[in-house]
This record gives sequence, C-alpha cells and structure tokens, in this order.
Amino acid sequence: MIQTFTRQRIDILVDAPLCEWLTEQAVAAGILHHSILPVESGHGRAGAWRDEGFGTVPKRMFLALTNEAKVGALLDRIAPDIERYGLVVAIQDVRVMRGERF
Amino acid sequence: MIQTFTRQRIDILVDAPLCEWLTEQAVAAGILHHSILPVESGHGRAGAWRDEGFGTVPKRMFLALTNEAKVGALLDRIAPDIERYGLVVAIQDVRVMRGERF
Amino acid sequence: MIQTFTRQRIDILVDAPLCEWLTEQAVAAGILHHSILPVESGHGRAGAWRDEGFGTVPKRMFLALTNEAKVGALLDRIAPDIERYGLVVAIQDVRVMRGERF
Amino acid sequence: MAAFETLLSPVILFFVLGALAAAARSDLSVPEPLAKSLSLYLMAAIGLKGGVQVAEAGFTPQLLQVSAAGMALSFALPLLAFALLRGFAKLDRLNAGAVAAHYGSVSIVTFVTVSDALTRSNMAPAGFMVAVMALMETPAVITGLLLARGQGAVAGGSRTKLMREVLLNGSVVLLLGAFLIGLAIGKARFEPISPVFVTGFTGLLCLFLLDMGLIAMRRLRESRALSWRMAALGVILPLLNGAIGLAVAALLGLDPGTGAALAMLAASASYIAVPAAVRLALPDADPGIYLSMSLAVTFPFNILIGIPLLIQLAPLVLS
Amino acid sequence: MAAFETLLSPVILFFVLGALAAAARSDLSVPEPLAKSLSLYLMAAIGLKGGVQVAEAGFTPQLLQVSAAGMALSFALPLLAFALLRGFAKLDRLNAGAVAAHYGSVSIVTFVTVSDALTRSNMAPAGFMVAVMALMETPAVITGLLLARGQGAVAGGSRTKLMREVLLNGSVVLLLGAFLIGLAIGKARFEPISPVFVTGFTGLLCLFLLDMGLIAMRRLRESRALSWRMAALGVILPLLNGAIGLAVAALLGLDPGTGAALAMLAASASYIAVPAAVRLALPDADPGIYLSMSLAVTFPFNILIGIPLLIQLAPLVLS
Amino acid sequence: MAAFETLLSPVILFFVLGALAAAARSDLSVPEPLAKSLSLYLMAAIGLKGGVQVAEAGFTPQLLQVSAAGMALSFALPLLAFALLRGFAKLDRLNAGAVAAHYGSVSIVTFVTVSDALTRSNMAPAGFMVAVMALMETPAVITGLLLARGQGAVAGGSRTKLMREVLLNGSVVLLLGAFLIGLAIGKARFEPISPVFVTGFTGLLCLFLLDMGLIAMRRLRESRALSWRMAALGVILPLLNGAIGLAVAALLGLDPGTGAALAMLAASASYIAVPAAVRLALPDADPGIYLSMSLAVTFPFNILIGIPLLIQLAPLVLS
Ligand SMILES: Nc1ncnc2c1ncn2[C@@H]1O[C@H](COP(=O)(O)O)[C@@H](O)[C@H]1O
Ligand SMILES: Nc1ncnc2c1ncn2[C@@H]1O[C@H](COP(=O)(O)O)[C@@H](O)[C@H]1O
Ligand SMILES: Nc1ncnc2c1ncn2[C@@H]1O[C@H](COP(=O)(O)O)[C@@H](O)[C@H]1O
Ligand code: NA
Ligand code: NA
Ligand code: NA
Repeated sequence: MIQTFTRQRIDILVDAPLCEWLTEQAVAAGILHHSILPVESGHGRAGAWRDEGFGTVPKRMFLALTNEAKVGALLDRIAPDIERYGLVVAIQDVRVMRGERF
Repeated sequence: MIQTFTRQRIDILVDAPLCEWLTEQAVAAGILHHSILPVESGHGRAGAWRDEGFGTVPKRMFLALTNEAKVGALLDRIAPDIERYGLVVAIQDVRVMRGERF
Repeated sequence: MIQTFTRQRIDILVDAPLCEWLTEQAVAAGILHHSILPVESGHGRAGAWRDEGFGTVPKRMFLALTNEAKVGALLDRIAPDIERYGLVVAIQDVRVMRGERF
Repeated sequence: MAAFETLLSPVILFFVLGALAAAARSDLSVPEPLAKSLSLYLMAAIGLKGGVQVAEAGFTPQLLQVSAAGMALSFALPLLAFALLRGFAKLDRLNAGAVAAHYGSVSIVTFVTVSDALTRSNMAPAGFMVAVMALMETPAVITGLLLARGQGAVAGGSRTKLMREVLLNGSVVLLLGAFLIGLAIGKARFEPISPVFVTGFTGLLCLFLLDMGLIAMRRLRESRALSWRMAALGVILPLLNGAIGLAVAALLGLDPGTGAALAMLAASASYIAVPAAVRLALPDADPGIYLSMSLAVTFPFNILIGIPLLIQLAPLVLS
Repeated sequence: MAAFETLLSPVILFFVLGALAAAARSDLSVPEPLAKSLSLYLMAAIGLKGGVQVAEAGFTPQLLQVSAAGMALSFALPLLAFALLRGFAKLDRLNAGAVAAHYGSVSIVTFVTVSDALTRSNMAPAGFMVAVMALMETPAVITGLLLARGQGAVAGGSRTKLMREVLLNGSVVLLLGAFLIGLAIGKARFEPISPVFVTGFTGLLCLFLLDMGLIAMRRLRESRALSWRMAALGVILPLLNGAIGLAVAALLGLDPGTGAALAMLAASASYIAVPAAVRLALPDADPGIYLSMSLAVTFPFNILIGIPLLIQLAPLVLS
Repeated sequence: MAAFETLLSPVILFFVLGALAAAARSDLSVPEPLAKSLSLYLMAAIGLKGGVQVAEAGFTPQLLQVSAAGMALSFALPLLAFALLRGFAKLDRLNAGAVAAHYGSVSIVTFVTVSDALTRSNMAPAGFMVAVMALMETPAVITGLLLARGQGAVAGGSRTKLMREVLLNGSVVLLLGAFLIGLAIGKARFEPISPVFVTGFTGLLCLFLLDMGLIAMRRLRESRALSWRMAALGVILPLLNGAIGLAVAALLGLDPGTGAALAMLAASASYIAVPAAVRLALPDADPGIYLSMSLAVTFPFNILIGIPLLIQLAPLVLS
C-alpha cells in the first residue's frame, strides 16, 4: 500500500474582504499553498446571511493542508485578530500522500 | 502557543429543499451557528446529478462546529429521517480556538 | 444515542478536466458514491489562480465517505498519477450513520 | 405545413441541438446561474405582457371562467394520472401521488414555447392566460399529496412550510407580480421596457431551450428509475390531459389561441416548482421517477409533437 | 402627480414586488451572479452614456465646480452623520464612524434610478454627473475612518491595501473607465453598442431592482442590530443630506435635473463598495448596523419617497 | 487611419480598460458565470449569422476549398510552432507540443473581434468562415499530441475520452449547430431572434472583452513560467502564422474580408478549448506556459496590433 504521512488540515471561515489578509498571514507563516471554497449561506451571532451579491459580507472557506509547525505559526499570527475578525478555525489531523510537499 | 479546544465538526450532505428543515433541527438541538457550502455534482444510488438549475434536486453541504452533546442531540433528532431524506452525515473531532463559542 | 460507525473521508483537490477520470478511478475502486464541491481560487506551486471562466485550469474538490479498504484501493489506482496530475489528497477518519452504506 | 413550420422555428431547433449534443455526450453546458436567470426573465416577460394585454383589452367575465376552469383542471387532472400510474405503471401509492402532482401542474417553459408558436401562427392567446397558468401551478400539489398520503398527509409543523412553498413559490409570485405590474402600467409605460421584455424574448428563449434540451436529454440518459410503462405514460398523459383541456376550452367557447394555450397547460407537467415542493412533502418518493417522466419524456414530447399537433388541431376544434 | 407617476414606473414597481415577496417570505430569489452582472452592466451603461453626453456637450467649467462640490460633500457629510449617530442614536465611536462613511458615500443604484426618473420627467441630469458620482464614492471612507479611529487609524501594512481598495475599487474604475470610453468614442461610434447600453437599460434596471427589493427587505427582516433610533436616522439623514445637496446645487446654479442628481447623491448611502472597505479597515464595527441602515432603511426610503419628493421639489428650488 | 479607427472602437477600448484595471490591481472582476454565458452567446450568435448568410448566398465551391485549407493549416501550423519552441525557446518536447497545439488551433474571441472590425470597415468576411473556424479548432490538438509524445501518445482508455473532448467539444458543437440552424431557418425566420443575436452583439462583446482584458492581464502578472524567449514567440508566431494564412488566402483568391479572417484564424491561438483537452492528454505539460503564451501575450497582441495591421494589409494583398 502506498505510503501516507500525517499532516494537518486547517479550515478557516473568513469574511471575503479579509481573505487576502488571511492568505498573506498564511504565506508569512510558511503556508504557501491553499484553496478557497465558496460558502453560500450561514447563521451566526449576527443572524442569517446568504450571498446574494449585495447586502451582506459573504464568507469564504480557506483550506490548507500543511504541517503542525506551520499551523502553529499561522495560529500565532492570527490569534490577536480571531475574535474581532470573527474567524472560525478548525484543525484536524489528516493523512496525505507526498508528505514532503506539506 | 495559542490554546485550542477539542470540539466536533459535523458535515451533512442534504437536498437543497430540505436545508431549511435541517437548520431548524440544528437550532432545536442547540446548534445556532452553521454554514452551507454549495455542491456542484455527485453520484449516488440514484445515479449522477449535476446542478444545472433544473431537472435535479441539488445537494448542499451543511457544516457546523459544535460540541459533542449538541451533535448527539442533533443526531437524535434527525435519526428517524436520515434514511428517507438520504442524509449523508460525517462527524469528526476538530481542534478549535475560542472553545466557549462552540 | 444513535449508533455510529468509523469510516474514512477522502478529499481530493483535482483539476476540473481530470474530474471525470478521477471519478472513474473511484468507481473502479468500488467507491460508487461521491460529491464534487466547487473551488473558487487557490495558490500553489504554479502561483495564484481564480476561476474566472477562462485562462486557468480550475480545481474541484472530490469528496467521498467510504471504508478503509476502498480508500486503499483508490490510492493504489491513482498513486502513479498523483504527482503528474497534481492531486492533493487528504484522508481522515470519520463517524457515520448507516455504516452499511459506506 | 403549420406543424412543420413550428419545427423549423429557431426556438425548437435550439432545443433539438441541445438534445443532440447531450445525446452525443458533448461537454456543452449552460452555466446554472444563466439558466436560472433566463427563467426569471421569461417569467417576468410573460407576466408583464399578459398584464399589459389585459390592461388594453379590459377585464372580461371569460377571465374568471377560464381561471376557475384552470384551477379545476389542476385539482382534478392528478386523479386520472394517479389511476393510470397505479393501474398501468404499477407504481406504489406514494410515487403515483408524487407523479400525479406534476401532471396536474404546469410547465412554464412549455407554455412560453406554445405561446410563441401560436403568436407566430396568428393565434396569440389572451393575455390573461399567464395568470391562469400561475393559478394552475399549485392546486395539483394538494391533490397529489392527498392521493399519496391520505388526509393526515403532512405533519403540523411542516404544513405551514409546505403551504408557503406552494402558495408563495417564487415562480407564482413573479408571474402574478409581473402580471399585476403590467396591468398597472399599461401600454404607454410599458414602452421603455419593451425592448428587453418583448423584442429580446424569442432570442433569449432560444438560449433557454438549448439548455432545456441538454438537461432533458441528460436526465433521460441518467434515468435508471424509468420503466417502459412509465415512459409510455409520459406520452399518454399529455395526450389525454391535452384532449381534456381542449374539450374544456370548447365548452367555454374559447378562441383557438387561448384554447390551445389552456390545452397545453393541461398537457404539460411541472419540473421546476413542483419537484421542490414534493421533495419537501413526500421525501420518500423517488425524484428519479417524477423528474424523468415530466422532464425527460413529457416535456420533449410536448415541444416536438404536442405543440405542432395542437397548432393543427386547435383551429379545427375551436371553430 | 409627477410623484405618483414616478411610483407607477415599472422600475419602482419591480422594487416593490421584490420587497413584498421577501416580506411574505417567498422563496423568490435572483442568482447572485446575475445581480453582480446587472450591476456591472448598469455601471458600464451609465458611464458610457455620461461620457458620450460630455463628448457632445463639451467640457464646461461647471463640470469642475460640481466635481469639487461633490467631493467636498463626500468628505464633509460624514461629520453631520457622525454627530447624529453619536448624539441621537447613541452609537459608540467606532460604529458611528463606520456608518458615517456609508452616508457620505453614494448609492449607484439610487443614482441610476433617479436619473431614469428624471429623464422621464424631462429633467435629464448632465452627463458629467456620472463622473461626479464616481468621485464621491470614496472620500467619505477616509473621513469615516478618521472619525472612528483618529489619526493613527490604519496600520501601515494594511494602509496600502486599503488605499487600493478605496481608490481602485471596481465600481470607481468601471464608472470612470466607461465614462472615458464614452468620451473617446463620441456619439457616432457609440451607435453600434447603444442597443445594449441604452435601449436595454430600463428593462434590465427592472430586474435589478426586483433583486434589490428582495435583498433590502430580507436584510430588514434579519436586522437584529437595528434600534428604532438608528432606523429613524436612516430616514432623517437622507432628508438632511439631500437638503444640503439641494442647497449646494442652488448655490452652483445647477439646472433642476443636474441639481436633483447631486442632491440624491448626497442623500444616498453606499451599500456595495463602502461595506467591503469598512469591513477591511474597521473589522470591529458591526456590519449588521451599517448594512441595515443604508440598505434596508435609507435605500428603500430614497427609492419610494426621496425620488418622488425630489422630482417635485427640484424644479421649484432650482428655478 | 483605419488602424487607428479600429483602436478607437468601444470593443477594443473595453479590452484596454480591463487590462489597465488588472494592471493597477483593481478588484474589478466579472463573475465567472457571466463570462461563460457571454461566450456561449457569442458562439451562438456568430454561428447563426454565418448560417443565415450562407443560406442567402448559397453554397459555393469556395466553402469547401477554404474549409480544406483551414483544416490543413490547423494540422500543419503546429509543426512550425514546435520547431521554434524547441529551437528558439528551448522548451522540452512535451511542453513544445502542448504549446504548438494551441497555436495551430484558433481563438474564437479573436475571430469575433476581427469580424466585427472588418464589418465596420466594409470588408465583412463570408458567412461560412464560422464553419471554417469550427473545423480549425481541433486538428491542431492531434498534431500537438503526436509532436509531444510520438505515435503511442495516448493510452487506449483515455483515447476515446480525448476524441470525444476534441470532436464534441462544447464550442465546436455550438458553433456548428448554430451554423446549421442558421442555414435551416434562413433570413425570414431569423428575424424574430435577430434583435438578440445581431443588434445586441457588439454591446455584449464589449462586456466580454472587458473581462478578457482583466483575465489576460492577470495571467500576465501571475505568469512565472514565461521566459522572454517564450514571450517573444508569443508575438512572432502570430505574425508568421498570420502571414502564412494571408498567403493561403491569396492563393485561393479570397476577398479581403474573408482572407483577413482566415489569416487571423491562423494567427490566433486557442486559450479556451485546447487547454482543457491538453490538460487531459498531456497532464505533465505545464499549463502556466501554454495559457500564458496564448492568452497573456498572443491574444492581446492580436487584438491591439494584429487586427489593425490586418485591416491595413488585407486590402493591399488581396486586391
Ligand atoms: N460554529 C460554526 N460552525 C459553522 N459555521 C459557523 C460557525 N460559527 C460561525 N459560522 C459562520 O460564520 C458566520 C459568522 O458568524 P458570527 O461571527 O457568529 O456572526 C456565520 O453566519 C456562519 O456562516
Ligand atoms: N458516500 C458518499 N460520499 C460522498 N457523497 C455522497 C455519498 N453518498 C451519497 N453522496 C451524495 O449524495 C447524493 C445522493 O446520494 P443517494 O442518496 O445515494 O442517491 C449523491 O449524488 C452524492 O452527491
Ligand atoms: N497544501 C495545499 N492545501 C490546500 N490546497 C492546495 C495545497 N496544495 C495545492 N493546493 C491547491 O491546488 C492548486 C494547485 O497546486 P500546485 O499543483 O502546487 O500548483 C493550488 O492552487 C491550490 O488551489
Ligand atoms: Na398539466
Ligand atoms: Na451620500
Ligand atoms: Na492559429
């Protein structure tokens, strides 16, 4: 069976206008690769929202597979802003192929 | 390093027309916050589908980060309908920041 | 509490034109059910990309819940192509309902 | 001749192009937001045009008669469909009720296409038929649910949600709303927006039918759930329902265009609004069955055979 | 009479239809890409038309005067708003600054709607008002940030990003770019594209306002953050700002159409460009407040009451 | 003069606006579904128009001659490109073959833009050129694959998939399908849909080229893979291929408009259909190279320099 490596997956729900800021933080933390998925709607403390083009600040889902050290570095960088930017962060262990890439 | 908490992530693939029903069940189970991601296409028992606007019942991905008790409460509520609504449910442990929020 | 089973979740970031190839590999590995989520933009070795309709090869997110044996079979099938197709693969344990389905 | 003419219209040819492309497994596809946008546009356009026409022609008692007849048809046609689906296609009660709801309701795209064809054959239907169509969309859902489940059909909590889905369904609201706007503004104030809603109509309809051809044929290819008996009913039901509609039109003394439109509303089956409502109310029913029958069989049949047939028959039956 | 006329225009009626549909919790909705596409289209269209008009009419010193006045208004109006938001609505400094930025800036859709209405009342505003609008979009953001945070407002790193967001904002670039294109091509070369950008304009505006009605009303329904004092300011601020705009127009000796357009730019509040910039620069401010006030209160107020009022007043105030 | 005229057309100016906005890092962007919808629209429109024109003009032996010549060019031009990519730009065999496939194929947007410009200069190309373009899209892919990999190029399983992708590619199907529809309906039945497909054409093309300007420039900014030698070939290849195309046109005795269109088909490089096919067939080739060369260098070069040049040259070369 093909060899796998344990790395981490970090998912961050982030406001679309703050996406660029977040990816810059990720790069600064050494996370050079990521993907952004669309989010259609949601429900939070501020009530329900739906991306209808106008009238809300829509969310995106930032997703990166990387190693523990870099996840730690990213968390340290964004820690002071998590609350005020309303970031929702989830970290999990994953198994990946091509371990050297992450 | 910043403190993290272990919580749960629940992903549910759900038919778009049943999305509202599902979020009501989540609220009733105490899960007040969630996000909905679009799904583009898929393959299931009923064959392949693709969201082309008409002619299929498209799917959405319900996603919530919350604690074990609330996940349990939600599962209990939806258990009788999982089969007939064709829900696909996946639960994982995740590490989150701001543990009190989830 | 409702009974859950441990299965696996496999996420694969794949170029849109290779999506059909990937789902065929999945079927050949016995993974008959999957979902495809849209990806909006990203950053990789080849720099940044954004799905603007033209001028990039956009990515999709292949997602399947299945069992360990089938995940292994799929990995074996795609192993020789992971590098040249630039697949990003992540595997995790998940808890599911209706264990017999996966 | 007139039938052949209809088949050579660009609208129909684009439908055929879409169907052939999907049959040949081409990767041609229309982005989903464009499909949804075009359908909003078509509904707004026909609603407005209908309203403006009624503003011109004035209210007639016929409007009320035809509305009543249309709603009666929508309530009643599922009964016939249900009987055939149970007896001939051997469907269980649940799925038979679900399918029956679709055949009692209407297909907006079919209506738009028949109106376009009738207008080109100098038999433009009365403007109020748009309102009649909107009224016919939902009664069938109620009959279908009762047939599928009996009285205690829907649990208390979801009943309000279902009623909202059925009565305030986006297409009903947009059609009736645009109809009322057309009524309110009349012909003069309609002028500035008529380039978009009238002049552009047939061309945009071509693009929409290209997509419908693709979608209908792809569904046909994917539809494992479809037995030959169900497929046969997908052809028989529009013929029966259309004949009934034509008979009602004759009883009401409608002109050929208006009568043909009513007949086509009876003959057509919903595949946009009703599937969403039925998925909610009858989650155990198999969407593969009702979507395939209405969209992959009845819809193309109506477009390619029903409409030309009707354009031949209507002037004969309705003096 | 003229006011009533305005309310009976299809553009406004589609807005009302959208608002009613959302109020009744219908599931009617416009796909997000269509909404964005329509807004791009509207900006390109008004930019082009403005440029072509200036190419015809030639540059006048008035153009510079009104541009300067518009930018001054955009810089200054947030001060008044800030004072009222702090004093009357009891908002904290941060949120008051954030909201103030929106009221100093402009709503493109409101401008488009008032231009359409003015043109139909034979008071078409001067072509250069499009450029004035583009210039008014962003100064208010600077004032708003200074009010919210004081001088050290934005950290060094994000300052460039913010300036880029503010100065090279998509809508500013498209409006000014299309304006310059219109200027460069002039009337003759505009002919081949005028069917899309002129003839189609009002019809497509109807579809866009249908969506804005839906969005504004849904936001109103969801807006928990809104106290009655904030809601009241959502009505008072456009009245005050509009009056100030009208006064400036009178001082500059503008014609009724151009003056009314300037007044409506002052009266309107941004809900597309500014929220994105403010989310970036003042992440601690509550989007629920500024979006609800500008989009769910002020925008409908301007469309339904402000525009008809202005069409009555402008000819009286501006000789 | 004529060249300058072309550059002042709104279509080109919107392309420039998009490119400048992207160069300045503005956040202006066109929603992806709108871009895809516009490209579908443009293909349907030119297909229809070409078909209607051929229905008017009748079939001529020229149609067959030019089709054969076009397909020959598509098969052969990759050879020249391959030689230069290997020899001058030092690309490895794989990437050279991949890029060569793009330069043998055609850019639909470039064709549409040159047709528009030629028509405005009273040199409208013959209607059948649309069909020629569709026929030229795919032969180059076969040559490119053979060059990249030699005979055993593609494994059995994926060969059918690739053939399907290449032959039943959405754009080929839509172009030829719409062409046949145009042929079948002729001028009279085209009337009702010509407001959308003819009158609206140039305006919508503006919006599409705005987006292409944004996309081309963003790709140029992101393209790390591009050496100056590759960039130089992005300019040299269209000049060479265009000259070859013009020579073939002269040999065939084509009129200036038709000949110029053939030359531009030769000069242009695909960046929509071919990249998808090549990603499938040559996954090891670097998309950064072929997308950047065709989209970020050759496409803008053809739009801004190639088309004006051709409009000057064609009347001279092709009597
Ligand atoms: N626990 C959660 N799980 C999933 N999505 C969440 C969660 N909390 C917040 N969100 C998303 O983030 C948005 C903003 O949340 P809030 O900051 O609470 O208003 C919500 O509308 C959701 O889309
Ligand atoms: N195991 C699975 N993994 C991922 N997606 C699934 C899975 N099972 C079902 N789905 C999704 O749910 C849809 C309906 O499945 P089914 O109920 O089997 O027809 C499929 O088309 C997929 O999009
Ligand atoms: N570690 C990662 N985490 C998330 N997405 C990734 C990762 N690596 C690559 N991707 C995605 O895959 C695309 C192609 O990556 P690459 O093959 O490195 O150019 C990127 O643009 C991202 O969208
Ligand atoms: Na019916
Ligand atoms: Na203002
Ligand atoms: Na070429």
